[in-house]
Amino acid sequence: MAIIDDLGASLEKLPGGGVALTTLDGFMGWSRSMSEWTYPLGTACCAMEYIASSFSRFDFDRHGSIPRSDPRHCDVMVVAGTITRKMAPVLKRLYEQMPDPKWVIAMGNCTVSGGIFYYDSYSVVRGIDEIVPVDIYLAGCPPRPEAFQDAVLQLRAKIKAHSIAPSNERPVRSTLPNADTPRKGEGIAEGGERS
Amino acid sequence: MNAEELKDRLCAQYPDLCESLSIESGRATLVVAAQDLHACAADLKDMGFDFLEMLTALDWGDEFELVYLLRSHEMAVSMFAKCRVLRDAPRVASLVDVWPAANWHEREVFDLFGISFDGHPDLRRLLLPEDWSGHPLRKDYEDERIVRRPDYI
Amino acid sequence: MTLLLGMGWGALGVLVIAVGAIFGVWWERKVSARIQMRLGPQQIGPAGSLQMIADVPKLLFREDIIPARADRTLFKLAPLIVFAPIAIAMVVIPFTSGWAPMDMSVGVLFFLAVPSIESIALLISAWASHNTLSTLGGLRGAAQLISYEVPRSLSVLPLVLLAGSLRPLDIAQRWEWWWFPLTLVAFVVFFIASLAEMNRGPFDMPEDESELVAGYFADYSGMRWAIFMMAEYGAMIVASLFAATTFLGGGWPLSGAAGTVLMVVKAVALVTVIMWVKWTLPRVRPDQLMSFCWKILTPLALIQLVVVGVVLIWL
Amino acid sequence: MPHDLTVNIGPSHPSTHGVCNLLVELDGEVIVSAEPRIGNLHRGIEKIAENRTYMQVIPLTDRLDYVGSMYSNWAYCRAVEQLAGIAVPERAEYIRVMMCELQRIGSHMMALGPAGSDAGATSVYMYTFAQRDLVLDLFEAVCGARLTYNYVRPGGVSLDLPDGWVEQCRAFISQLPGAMLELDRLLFGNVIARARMKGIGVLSREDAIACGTSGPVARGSGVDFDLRRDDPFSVYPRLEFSVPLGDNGDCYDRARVHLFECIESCKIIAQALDQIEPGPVRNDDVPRLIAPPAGDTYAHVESARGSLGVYLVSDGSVRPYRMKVRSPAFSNLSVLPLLAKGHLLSDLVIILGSLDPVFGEVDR
Repeated sequence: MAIIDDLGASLEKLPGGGVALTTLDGFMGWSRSMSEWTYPLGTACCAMEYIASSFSRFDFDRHGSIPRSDPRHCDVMVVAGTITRKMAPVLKRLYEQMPDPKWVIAMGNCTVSGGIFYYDSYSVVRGIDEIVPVDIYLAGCPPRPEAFQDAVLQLRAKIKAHSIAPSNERPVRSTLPNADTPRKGEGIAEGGERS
Repeated sequence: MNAEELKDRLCAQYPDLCESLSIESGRATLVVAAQDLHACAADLKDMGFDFLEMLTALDWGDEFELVYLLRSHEMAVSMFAKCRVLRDAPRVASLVDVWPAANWHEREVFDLFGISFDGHPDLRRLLLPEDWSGHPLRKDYEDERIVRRPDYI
Repeated sequence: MTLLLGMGWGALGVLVIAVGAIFGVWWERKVSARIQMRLGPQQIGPAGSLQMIADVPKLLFREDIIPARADRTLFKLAPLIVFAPIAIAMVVIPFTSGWAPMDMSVGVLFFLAVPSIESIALLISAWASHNTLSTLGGLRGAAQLISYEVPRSLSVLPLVLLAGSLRPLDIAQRWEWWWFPLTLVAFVVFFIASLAEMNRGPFDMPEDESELVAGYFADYSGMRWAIFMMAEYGAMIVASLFAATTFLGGGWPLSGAAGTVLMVVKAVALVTVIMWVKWTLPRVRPDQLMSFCWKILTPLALIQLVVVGVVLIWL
Repeated sequence: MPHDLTVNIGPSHPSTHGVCNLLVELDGEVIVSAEPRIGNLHRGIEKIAENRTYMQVIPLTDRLDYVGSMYSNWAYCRAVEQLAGIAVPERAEYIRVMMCELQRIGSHMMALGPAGSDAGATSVYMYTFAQRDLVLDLFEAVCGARLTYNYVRPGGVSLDLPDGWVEQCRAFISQLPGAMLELDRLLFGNVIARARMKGIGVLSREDAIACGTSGPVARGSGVDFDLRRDDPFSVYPRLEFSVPLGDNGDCYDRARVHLFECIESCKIIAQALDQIEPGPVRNDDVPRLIAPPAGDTYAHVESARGSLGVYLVSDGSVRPYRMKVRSPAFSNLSVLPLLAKGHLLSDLVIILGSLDPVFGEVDR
């Protein structure tokens, strides 16, 4: 773990450390979330959409997120494409090469569950969560670049919730609607009249 | 040149091949015995079939069938050559010295069907990891990690 | 006393380079975005200019990975050795007419000599990482840096001849407008050799992204890697400042504070051109790089030197 | 020859164009041997196809050559049509030709861009990708997907062209040749790019044929072989186009063949747009469960990477007995050890890029 995380653990025990911790925590969360550098582990079709999302039309750099080809320099590993059993040790190893704190986006159905290759395939890994921990599951075969950008923005909320103090986890505030939020137009279907 | 003309020409040039020639799905098809494969391939190459387009195998239970798709750029025609080997002794001569293109194709067939090619310079698994056991494209391949799709039909 | 003063100015140089690098990275992201029909960073600060405020603390507090088989001491030392010479070289640059942080009688020599320590640092970082791709990058980098020292040094000599002094201050003070057309070839040679010295495209084989992934600093993470990046941008800034003060006449035609501002504008323009070149041109191959250095740049610099010498005799 | 450095490149590396693992033996920076180790994306599509009905296989073929999905769709559907004797309406054939020529442009953009970015000119990739995005817009309008289309079906195509598509397509093909010529000046006219690509990775005409290469790789070496002309299928005989050839078989010629093929594709699309007539786009007699008579067939199309064929064997049931994909990228990649030998490590990525492999298709 990085120095700041040790600092967080020791600050917690100090009297008055909580105030400093909260400030530091907020700043680090912001800093980490605003600069998500992605490591593309592009294997198949999804890699095309990953490339598209960092290129001219969708331009990922707008969000401060740049692709780097060296896992040592990256925060978020984007597994884009099918992972086979031959590739699985490589994925594991690349994940271990990344410095903490690190996050993983499983991009595309193949990485979520095996997708179209779930049944009858002898060589496909059924979901990369068998190998590495996954933070964001992004469905689609392949997901559109907009969907991928949304995944990165969702991850932002998750990173902000991550605290440098071990006992200080906060709930993730997502921009997605909660389950009990009424959907648009729901009243019309039930009430039959526009309010 | 179409398949009929090719068949006639092959017959004229190699009368002993004539009875094993037929036309299937629009292409001249030559059925060869496993022991004649190499000599026959060399003959076909001399005739102008300089391009090995595809090589694959089929699992017919107690026999494997090797399918070679050959093409001649000069004559602008393609033909099949087929050869059967017994499942118990899946060995056949390698054609790498005739068509270098056969190199990776034969490794792939070795990998997925377990057919050995005698005289291949570097016969190793190509697609699957080196430590894989079994040959998945055989019809009787079993692997406990495969999830079978429920049959809806 | 001189030593203490030098250290003080060196520390200030570090600060200037750090701030310069932060904005340099933003500027590069914007310039490359413009070239590539993109927008670049947008969310933090006006036009994303404070993006690095988020990036730097993140990098600072990443886990610091040292590979198991690395040489730990050298591994930790290398980023410092890369960075230090650039900060040191900065102290001889005359910022306004008549003032430089350190007024050295052999300032030009000092400026050319100190950054060559970098080649050792590249080798150290490559060797210490215990990584084949890094080693290749480090070897390429060392060869490239040592070779391009020659045309780079030769290209400054015409100015030294014209000014009759090795003091950058003298060069800046005695600069006249007709020096520029006279030393144009030398300026171009200096510019190209500086690109190679700072491992910028099209001469960035040591850190060649498409084959060596990141070259000699492939195994550095977090802040140590950031120091490498800072050194790269620092080298860009320092070389541009030096070229602006010597080849482009510093603040000419203005003087005083306005002159300093104009000098910085010239330097920024040069930095922009460096980025423009990087994002436009393909990368050359190591052997082509060497033959370009020895067969084209070095003879050109020598011819320029002779021309300036003849002009001086004729004058 | 003594050599003491073994470099392992990949499988996750910025310029291996996928998941290729290259084991390179170096003597200094000179390559003694380079061995591609493929199979990192081997998903067993051929085995899965044996457990799917003929219709259900089409989405699988999308994932083979994911840069040019239309080709695998088409090759597979042609095989099914040949096996089951399904007729295809003429309009559908024209639409297929147009889609595949658009796909060729889109796919070649993924070859030309990396030709620049492997050499270090990243911006070129952005420019070509912008053109590719325009192609994807056209596909999206037709079938709703950007990459995996599932558009070509046995007996036709799934949907007719939407309103306004023809105008959008005409606008695209009218601006493309200009953009291509600009790219030609930007990339192939550049001194450094020429120095990096000319004379690198020379594939002789004899080797190109003997090693089974096809498509732009073979044509870069001067092999005058194009299935669209030499083994005509669909409505290609009614369309006029030329086949650009290279002279030297080096990386420069291979990359440049891609560029001129894009311009030829524009001509083909323009002719097809002129000739296409209204009519049905799908043979409505095709059942959902196709059970072709027992037998085998081989159908091919000229894909962006070369001769792409599907060898399909039926035993009379509703599922293919065996499906084998003859992948051009597989054969093209197999010449890499031959090409790389004796060159520098820096040339390796350019050589690999010029072969334009797509690993979904290489590994299947």
